[in-house]
Amino acid sequence: MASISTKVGNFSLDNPVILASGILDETSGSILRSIRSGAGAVVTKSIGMKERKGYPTPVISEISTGLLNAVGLSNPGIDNFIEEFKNFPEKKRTIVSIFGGSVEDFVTLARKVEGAGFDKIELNLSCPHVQGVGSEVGQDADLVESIITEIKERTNLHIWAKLTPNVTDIISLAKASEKADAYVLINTLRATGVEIYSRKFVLANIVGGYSGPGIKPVALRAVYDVYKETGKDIVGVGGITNWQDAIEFFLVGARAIQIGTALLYEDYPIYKKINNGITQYLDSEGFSGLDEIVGVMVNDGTLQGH
Amino acid sequence: MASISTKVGNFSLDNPVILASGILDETSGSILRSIRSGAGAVVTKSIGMKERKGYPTPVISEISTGLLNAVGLSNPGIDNFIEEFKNFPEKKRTIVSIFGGSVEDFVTLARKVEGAGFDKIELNLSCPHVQGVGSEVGQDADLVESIITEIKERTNLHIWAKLTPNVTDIISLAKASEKADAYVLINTLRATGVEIYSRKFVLANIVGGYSGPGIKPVALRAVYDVYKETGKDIVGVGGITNWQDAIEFFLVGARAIQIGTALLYEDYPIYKKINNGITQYLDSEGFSGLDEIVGVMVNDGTLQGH
Amino acid sequence: MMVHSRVTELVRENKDVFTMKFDSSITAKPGQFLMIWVPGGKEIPMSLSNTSSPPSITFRTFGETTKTLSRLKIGDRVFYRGPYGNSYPEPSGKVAYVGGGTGVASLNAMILKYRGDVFVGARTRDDLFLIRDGYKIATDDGSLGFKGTVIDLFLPHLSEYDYVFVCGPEPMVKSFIDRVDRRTHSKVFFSLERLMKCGVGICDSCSINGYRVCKDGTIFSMDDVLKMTEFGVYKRSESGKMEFFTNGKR
Amino acid sequence: MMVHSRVTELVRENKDVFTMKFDSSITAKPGQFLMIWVPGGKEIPMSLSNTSSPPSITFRTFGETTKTLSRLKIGDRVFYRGPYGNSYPEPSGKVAYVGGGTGVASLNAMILKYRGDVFVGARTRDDLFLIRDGYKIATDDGSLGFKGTVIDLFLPHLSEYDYVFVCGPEPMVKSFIDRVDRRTHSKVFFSLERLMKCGVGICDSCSINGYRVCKDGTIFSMDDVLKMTEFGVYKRSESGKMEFFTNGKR
Ligand SMILES: Cc1cc2nc3c(=O)[nH]c(=O)nc-3n(C[C@H](O)[C@H](O)[C@H](O)COP(=O)(O)OP(=O)(O)OC[C@H]3O[C@@H](n4cnc5c(N)ncnc54)[C@H](O)[C@@H]3O)c2cc1C
Ligand SMILES: Cc1cc2nc3c(=O)[nH]c(=O)nc-3n(C[C@H](O)[C@H](O)[C@H](O)COP(=O)(O)OP(=O)(O)OC[C@H]3O[C@@H](n4cnc5c(N)ncnc54)[C@H](O)[C@@H]3O)c2cc1C
Ligand SMILES: Cc1cc2nc3c(=O)[nH]c(=O)nc-3n(C[C@H](O)[C@H](O)[C@H](O)COP(=O)(O)O)c2cc1C
Ligand SMILES: Cc1cc2nc3c(=O)[nH]c(=O)nc-3n(C[C@H](O)[C@H](O)[C@H](O)COP(=O)(O)O)c2cc1C
Ligand code: FES
Ligand code: FES
Repeated sequence: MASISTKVGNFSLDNPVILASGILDETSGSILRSIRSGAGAVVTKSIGMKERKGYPTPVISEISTGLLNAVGLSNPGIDNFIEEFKNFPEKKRTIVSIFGGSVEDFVTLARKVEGAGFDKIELNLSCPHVQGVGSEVGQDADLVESIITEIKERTNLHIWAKLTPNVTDIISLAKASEKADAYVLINTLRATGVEIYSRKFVLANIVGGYSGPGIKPVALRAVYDVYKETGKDIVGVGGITNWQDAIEFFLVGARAIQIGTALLYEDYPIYKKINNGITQYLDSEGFSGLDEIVGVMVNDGTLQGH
Repeated sequence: MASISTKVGNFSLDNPVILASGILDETSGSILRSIRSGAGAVVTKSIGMKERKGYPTPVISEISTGLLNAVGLSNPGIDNFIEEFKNFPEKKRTIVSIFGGSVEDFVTLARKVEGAGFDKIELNLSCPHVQGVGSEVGQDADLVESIITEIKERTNLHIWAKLTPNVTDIISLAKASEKADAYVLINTLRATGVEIYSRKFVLANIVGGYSGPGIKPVALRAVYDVYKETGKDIVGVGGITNWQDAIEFFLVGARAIQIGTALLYEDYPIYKKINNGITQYLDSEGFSGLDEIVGVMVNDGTLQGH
Repeated sequence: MMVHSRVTELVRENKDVFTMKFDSSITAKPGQFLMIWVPGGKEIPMSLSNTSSPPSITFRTFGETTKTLSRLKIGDRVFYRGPYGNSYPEPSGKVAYVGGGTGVASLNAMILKYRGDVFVGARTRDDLFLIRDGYKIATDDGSLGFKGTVIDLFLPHLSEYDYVFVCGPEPMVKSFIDRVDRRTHSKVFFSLERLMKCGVGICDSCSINGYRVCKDGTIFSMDDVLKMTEFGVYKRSESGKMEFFTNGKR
Repeated sequence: MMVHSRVTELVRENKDVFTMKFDSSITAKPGQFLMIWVPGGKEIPMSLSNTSSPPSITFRTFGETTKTLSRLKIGDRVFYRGPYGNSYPEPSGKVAYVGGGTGVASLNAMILKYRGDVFVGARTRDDLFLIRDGYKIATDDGSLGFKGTVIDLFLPHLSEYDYVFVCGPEPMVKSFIDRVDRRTHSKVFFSLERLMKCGVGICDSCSINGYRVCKDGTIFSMDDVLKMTEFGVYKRSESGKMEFFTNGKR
């Protein structure tokens, strides 16, 4: 049977299916449930310096091609987070997502996370619907570079940089993040939705992030573009709903994938379902391990087109 | 019965449903067919200085949430175009889409179009998959501004500026295009697709444009953002498949809409279907005309959120 | 997906509780809830107090959203998505319903379908609603029926029942759990309430030890609730922060 | 959506024509076509020469794509989407099939279902394929059967038939149309061929006076073809530019 273990930077995972930040990962109980249901790793909801309630409801809206959300980075704040996760048994398989408005914020958060016994973080440089943090930071290449440089210097954390697709040029942003151990591509697309009989927006915040099947072609393109240009390790995310989607991301360069919205459709069994599908694909196509297919469509000289 | 006539700049349309550039509008026969099937107006396939074959097949790929295409701006070139449309009977309802790589290209094309008896153009500043033209031009605010200024000065054409959503900041692009009579939002999203059993890209050009239902939330957000910021006339496009979608675009500021990919699902009857649906909605919601709902969700002070 | 219906009836049950019927053809099972939206305002979870046609909700006016709902007129649109959540299992044998606060609304849908003895608690007689002949009443102040909590009233009778359905505020349910013999032969099910943002199992705001009230529940067996070490100890605020209950009583 | 099947048989019909069967369970009607994809290469339209199970295509090796297809092995994957296009109407009475070039492939699916007299034309006897006993043959050089075009051979017999199905290169079809009495009692249908990029009716590359060969056709009645003022006069190059036919003959 083909091996589905993978490595992102020096982080080894039993399997490549990771829970994405913001979906069922606010509470320690739910994070454990994902790990026990077969997730290779888990990213926490993004944690900031202070407690944030997030936006009023409605914070989500299901649409035919995915999901709109404007949860608004609700989180208990780093200190409460650390308190809750004090005795958490799965710290090595948990990547703590952090967000902030400045280099200092990010460094403080990172050091606290490290102090609490975690060794991996994901930088949310890309939340599309909260002012002053998230993608407003993530669109500023210089700021991104300083954040990562500083965290690298002042901690021993393994760092993932999660980039926003809401930019003209994702390559230069990726290059600004090149000191990270891996890229996570992509966060949600800026989007909105309208209810025509009330003539009101479907999200309290009006504008939100779009996730799910509808963004997959954009995510796949981002992974392809960045992998081709940088060759760095990439975790693919955006619209992955089944194992076929996962394979597509591996083929264009992702070493692991994250799933968010698909939990809405498939719930916790999704981890095993995707992993089984990947194994069967590798077996039936004659590959002995996942690493054999990572990036083959970009590396092997079979590139078509221009 | 409520009126569905509308006005974009000083261009009056019997109805607001317009055929988008690039779908069934390469030949004069098909353009006539759309008009006779009930389109309020028609935009031609984008025409450039020289004949272009476009990319080899596959040029389209149907996916569950829409369509990927990399047709590659195939077009007969402006002179052959003008030859074919010499005696075309519906010039007033036809907006000629043009693309180029420089101010001169655009001006030359515009003047030829005007010389051929057309009075409206759409500037394709946004095709996401052809180098040197389309969105590479459209992402450069200064260039966009010069193109529009020059055409305004040297022709009497009514000008629509079609903008790319593949940018960090669509507002500043819109502002650079402010001398146009209206904005057309949006063109396709840069995207790709993979076939996992052959491990090849589904488009010969690898990267293409994503259209159809999956891009609607992004298009709606772009229209909302630009309308709120500029208040200018907007033609909404992106994923509109039925009359409900059309209403959503009107509510956030579009005065007319364009449909492309939906022709794949609904074919020529779509014009009448959407127009009937709009009329019925206006009637049953107690509006006497389309103009009463344009932008109401942005203008009427009911704005929620932040 | 958000849909809407028209209000067909809006009845005031007591000083601050209302029942609203609307002309919807949703098919829901007792115990399920809707996310009700006040356009331009919030979206809140609301149990169906009747799942047959036309369905109804029964709500107490707390804040802005429920107040707005209480002011709707016949023919107005009511917006919602759902139904969500699991439902009460089908009972057999002798059935008891134990409700406190607005928990009675959720039980009501069940009571309309399966006969049983109903135990209802409230602060005072003026807080009662959806009461029918034969209900066993407890009030904190003794203004009607038994003086004390509905748990005090019910627990001595627990062993008489094959199926017991409990719905009420978390501290009430907690005191039930704490005081019951875990080896009781009765099949006891609890409908829980937590802050809910999404209602569809993805935002984690309603989770208790990894059980999502909105999707794995709202109805849980006693075995499940016993596994929830957080239950009755702390809930989550809107930020996700743990907020400890001060006291089992309310 | 792109799918794939395995090649189960690949037969060489003559020097450059091949028939490929593949293990697909598509349900297609005679006259429909697939868009066949050579991964990493082009996608081309190809009629089904047999629509029962297993289906087949029959093709002449022109360029890269058809050559690659001709080199596939049993068990190799063949990728395609479809079936697309309308289909031949169900005939009654006396039926004639008139085919030239690879048009015979498309007619073959029909011939297998509805008996009729078959008239086939080719340049020389070596260019013939899918020929069965009783077919009426025309060759340009007279190397087999009638010397001349299949139109010359068939037209004198037109009035004997109730249904006539014609498939071949545009100049051949054009000469048929030009020479036939428009008031003929026979019901005549033409399967047309044009450059196709999308195959699903949105790119406009196959359109003739607003009729899309891929979606409104490929099969058109004589009335429709008579309305196509562009038909046989000019076709479209890959850029969409008009390209005039030099001559009705080929
Ligand atoms: C599954 C479920 C079913 C419910 N069924 C009913 C019912 O049938 N009848 C009824 O009267 N009430 C019911 N509730 C409670 C109801 O959702 C709240 O009373 C309502 O949200 C209050 O909204 P408001 O805007 O009027 O008050 P607010 O001013 O927003 O809040 C008043 C109080 O309501 C509670 N609350 C607010 N928002 C929520 C939320 N999203 N989820 C849970 N509690 C909240 C808080 O404790 C708050 O202090 C149910 C709650 C849940 C979780
Ligand atoms: C509806 C339809 C059904 C067809 N059915 C058959 C069939 O059953 N058997 C068969 O042998 N051929 C059939 N053809 C023609 C076939 O599609 C072309 O022969 C094929 O595309 C050639 O591809 P190539 O790469 O081998 O050659 P290329 O080197 O690409 O081209 C060789 C010639 O084929 C023609 N051609 C190329 N691409 C296309 C295209 N996209 N559409 C139409 N013509 C094209 C051109 O005239 C070109 O000069 C059909 C065409 C259409 C439109
Ligand atoms: C409800 C919700 C909340 C999210 N919250 C966060 C977050 O806090 N931090 C973050 O980096 N991404 C967040 N995301 C983005 C996801 O992690 C992911 O990048 C995106 O949803 C695309 O993946 P998907 O299509 O599999 O959902 C959130 C997404 C959703 C749907
Ligand atoms: C096959 C195809 C070809 C297109 N060609 C052009 C083009 O030449 N010029 C242009 O401005 N837009 C072109 N577009 C973009 C459409 O005009 C439109 O902006 C986009 O498809 C979004 O609308 P839709 O979702 O309704 O299709 C093309 C789109 C498709 C699907
Ligand atoms: S309310 Fe979101 S998970 Fe339950
Ligand atoms: S091939 Fe595209 S319209 Fe016919």
